Amino acid sequence: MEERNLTIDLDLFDNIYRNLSVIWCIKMNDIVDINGLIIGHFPFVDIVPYITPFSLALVATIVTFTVFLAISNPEYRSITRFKEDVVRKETVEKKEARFRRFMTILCGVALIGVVTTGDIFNFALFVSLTGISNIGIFAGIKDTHVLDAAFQYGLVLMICSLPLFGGVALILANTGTLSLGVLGNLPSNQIINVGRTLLLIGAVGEGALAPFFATKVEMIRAKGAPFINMMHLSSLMVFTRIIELLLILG
Amino acid sequence: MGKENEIKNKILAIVTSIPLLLGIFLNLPLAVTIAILVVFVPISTYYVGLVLMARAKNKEDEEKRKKITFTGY
Amino acid sequence: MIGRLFNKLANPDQVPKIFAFVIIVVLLFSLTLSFELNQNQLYPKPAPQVQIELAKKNIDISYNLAPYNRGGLPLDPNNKGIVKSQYYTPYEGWITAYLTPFSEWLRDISYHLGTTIVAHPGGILDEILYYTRGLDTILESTILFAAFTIASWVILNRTGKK
Amino acid sequence: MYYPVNFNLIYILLEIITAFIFGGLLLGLHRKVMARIQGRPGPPIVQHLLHTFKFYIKELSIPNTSSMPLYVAIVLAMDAVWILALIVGPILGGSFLIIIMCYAVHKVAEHGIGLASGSPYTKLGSTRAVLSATAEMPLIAVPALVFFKTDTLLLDGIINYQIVNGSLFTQLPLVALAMFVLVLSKTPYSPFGIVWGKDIVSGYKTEHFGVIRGVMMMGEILAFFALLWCFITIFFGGIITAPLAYMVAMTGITVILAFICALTPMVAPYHAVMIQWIFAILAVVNVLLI
Repeated sequence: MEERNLTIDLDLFDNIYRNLSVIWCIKMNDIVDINGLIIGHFPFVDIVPYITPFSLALVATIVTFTVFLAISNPEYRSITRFKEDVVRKETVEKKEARFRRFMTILCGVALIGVVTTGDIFNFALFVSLTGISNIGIFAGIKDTHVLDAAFQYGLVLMICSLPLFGGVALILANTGTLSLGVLGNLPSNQIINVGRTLLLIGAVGEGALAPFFATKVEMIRAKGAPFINMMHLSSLMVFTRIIELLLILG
Repeated sequence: MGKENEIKNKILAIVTSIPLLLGIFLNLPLAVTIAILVVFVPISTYYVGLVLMARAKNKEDEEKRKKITFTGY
Repeated sequence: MIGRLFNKLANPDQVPKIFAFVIIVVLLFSLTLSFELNQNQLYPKPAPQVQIELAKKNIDISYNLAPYNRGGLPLDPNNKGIVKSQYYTPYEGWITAYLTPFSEWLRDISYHLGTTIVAHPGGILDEILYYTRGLDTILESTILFAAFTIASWVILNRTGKK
Repeated sequence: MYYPVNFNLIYILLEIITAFIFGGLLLGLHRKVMARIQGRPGPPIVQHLLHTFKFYIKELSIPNTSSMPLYVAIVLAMDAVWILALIVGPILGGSFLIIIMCYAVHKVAEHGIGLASGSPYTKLGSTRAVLSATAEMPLIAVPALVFFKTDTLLLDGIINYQIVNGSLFTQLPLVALAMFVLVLSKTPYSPFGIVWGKDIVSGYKTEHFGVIRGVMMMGEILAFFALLWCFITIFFGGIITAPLAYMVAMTGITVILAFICALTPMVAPYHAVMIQWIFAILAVVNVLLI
């Protein structure tokens, strides 16, 4: 199987890489089967984002959410204390809210990168960026319970960089390309499958999905509705995108 | 909710339904149709709902009902 | 049994350990597979040692830069380097190939921004990376800066500071 | 696949209204069947629709503690996303991934609705929304495993495959079961409905009433209809093609769902995640075996 791959590659590399624009229009079988018609692509030199109905819908969603979450004020919490006859309204401090809002916007920008990029190395980088901005959203909270969970989530994020970049590296070493447009046409083999598994584990850890959900559930008990909602959005969008990516690789 | 708010809601309800009416009378391309439906259907239902709510609130029987409940206390 | 496992997973302290364990299992499994590199994607040059020997034979000074020398004369527009690129670009093999869209825009608007283009992320600094991919450099430094921002904010606003 | 350049807006709008009315009737039927199983007369079948319309003329008051544009916008987002799903699914026969995305955004919206009001009850509901999302997202990704069988994720392509090769329900029964569990978890009073359980007042919906609640209920009706449509199309696409057949099938599935909802208790949050996750693993095993 491997040898057959190599012979195919020889043809591919000579003909296809030189005429990428031709490929993007005609030979993107897998992507077309999964996402629908490719409406267009941006031939930026090293990163080739392609537009399908799927990515358009994702980008529209993320932009809308980011705008609304960025302009929303954090909610109030009414708190009564023992021996006090007043109901206090507590909210996120202004300084803290500003920092967390910045991190929310950064996370939104990174998410747009995650869903549009047509290159798996850039995908891994963007996912790391969403992860780090998620940690930023929770770093400002002065609540030990939340911070403890956020610390554990940070550990998972750091571990995640191994499967994410390791998976990408395996795929690159085996096929010699990072471009999804070309990878969609290559047949799958064992090494690619291992790479895909690693990518999936990375995304699951990044989004804190089951069975590693405990950290996220503890974290989102914090204050500051719009910012926390961004974290949930980012993890689910990354998961949605990774499904597409894994199927394209297959 | 004051009087101004009600007028504002009415205006917004009309403004947000205009694209839907446009889409009915003109033959727009598919992408535009989808965008109009996805964006303006929820918003216009919301504002139409607000206008309906204000109307229901202004009805006389509604006022009477309120009086009865308050005297009931 | 399953219940006990799930109770463990519900505790945030245990999650990183179990996660790491899962990765170890997958990696151990992958070690049993046969790894093959794609020969066609290796850099189209002789191996470094061979390069040095060739240089000694031909008394070619440039070969002393063995693995980093990609051929071609500096500042000679007619002599392109030998590269095997992933993505097609008309400036392939030149030191200024693979600029980011922003750098391209800088290049187009003025004659006087040469050093700026070279120095900003996404310019030719990432030439060292062999794959010469402009946006990666920006992204990597963005991640780094985001981490620095968080760390500095936490330090500046820590509670209980003197 | 071929996207027609011109598509009539009236046609799509009528389809959405039909989905709304029929979905509302289905949820009413669901309540009726549940009541009959439990030995009560139950409300009339149109009750759920009337309920939705009733909220449109009820007073809307926004809590003082809420985080403002988000409180309204996120409810509208819930509607918008299912309108998109209804356009992409039944009308265009587009990519199933877009419906996965719609589901993801629905979970985000549930979370946001709960957070935005600032009430502790809705906060509990939204925490549970996150908890259930961690299990339901893998579950909805499971039908993506259909891709390995059919080599396409476009709903049109899946229907064509089933017309040629017979229904997928017989070929991938466990994947169908996983999808069914997903539909079950979106039904009211279901064992997996931990986000709106009555043990936490009304979950994330506690603070929402008036017009906003009406819009929210509209979104939920559309979601129920869209998920049922997806389930039938993906697993029975070859057999069921006519609109009338779709209606009969949806009614049948609703009755089955009502039986399950009436006869099972609500499980604890962590157990819900556990059970759903087991179904997802079963589905993956099913695909690997073939």
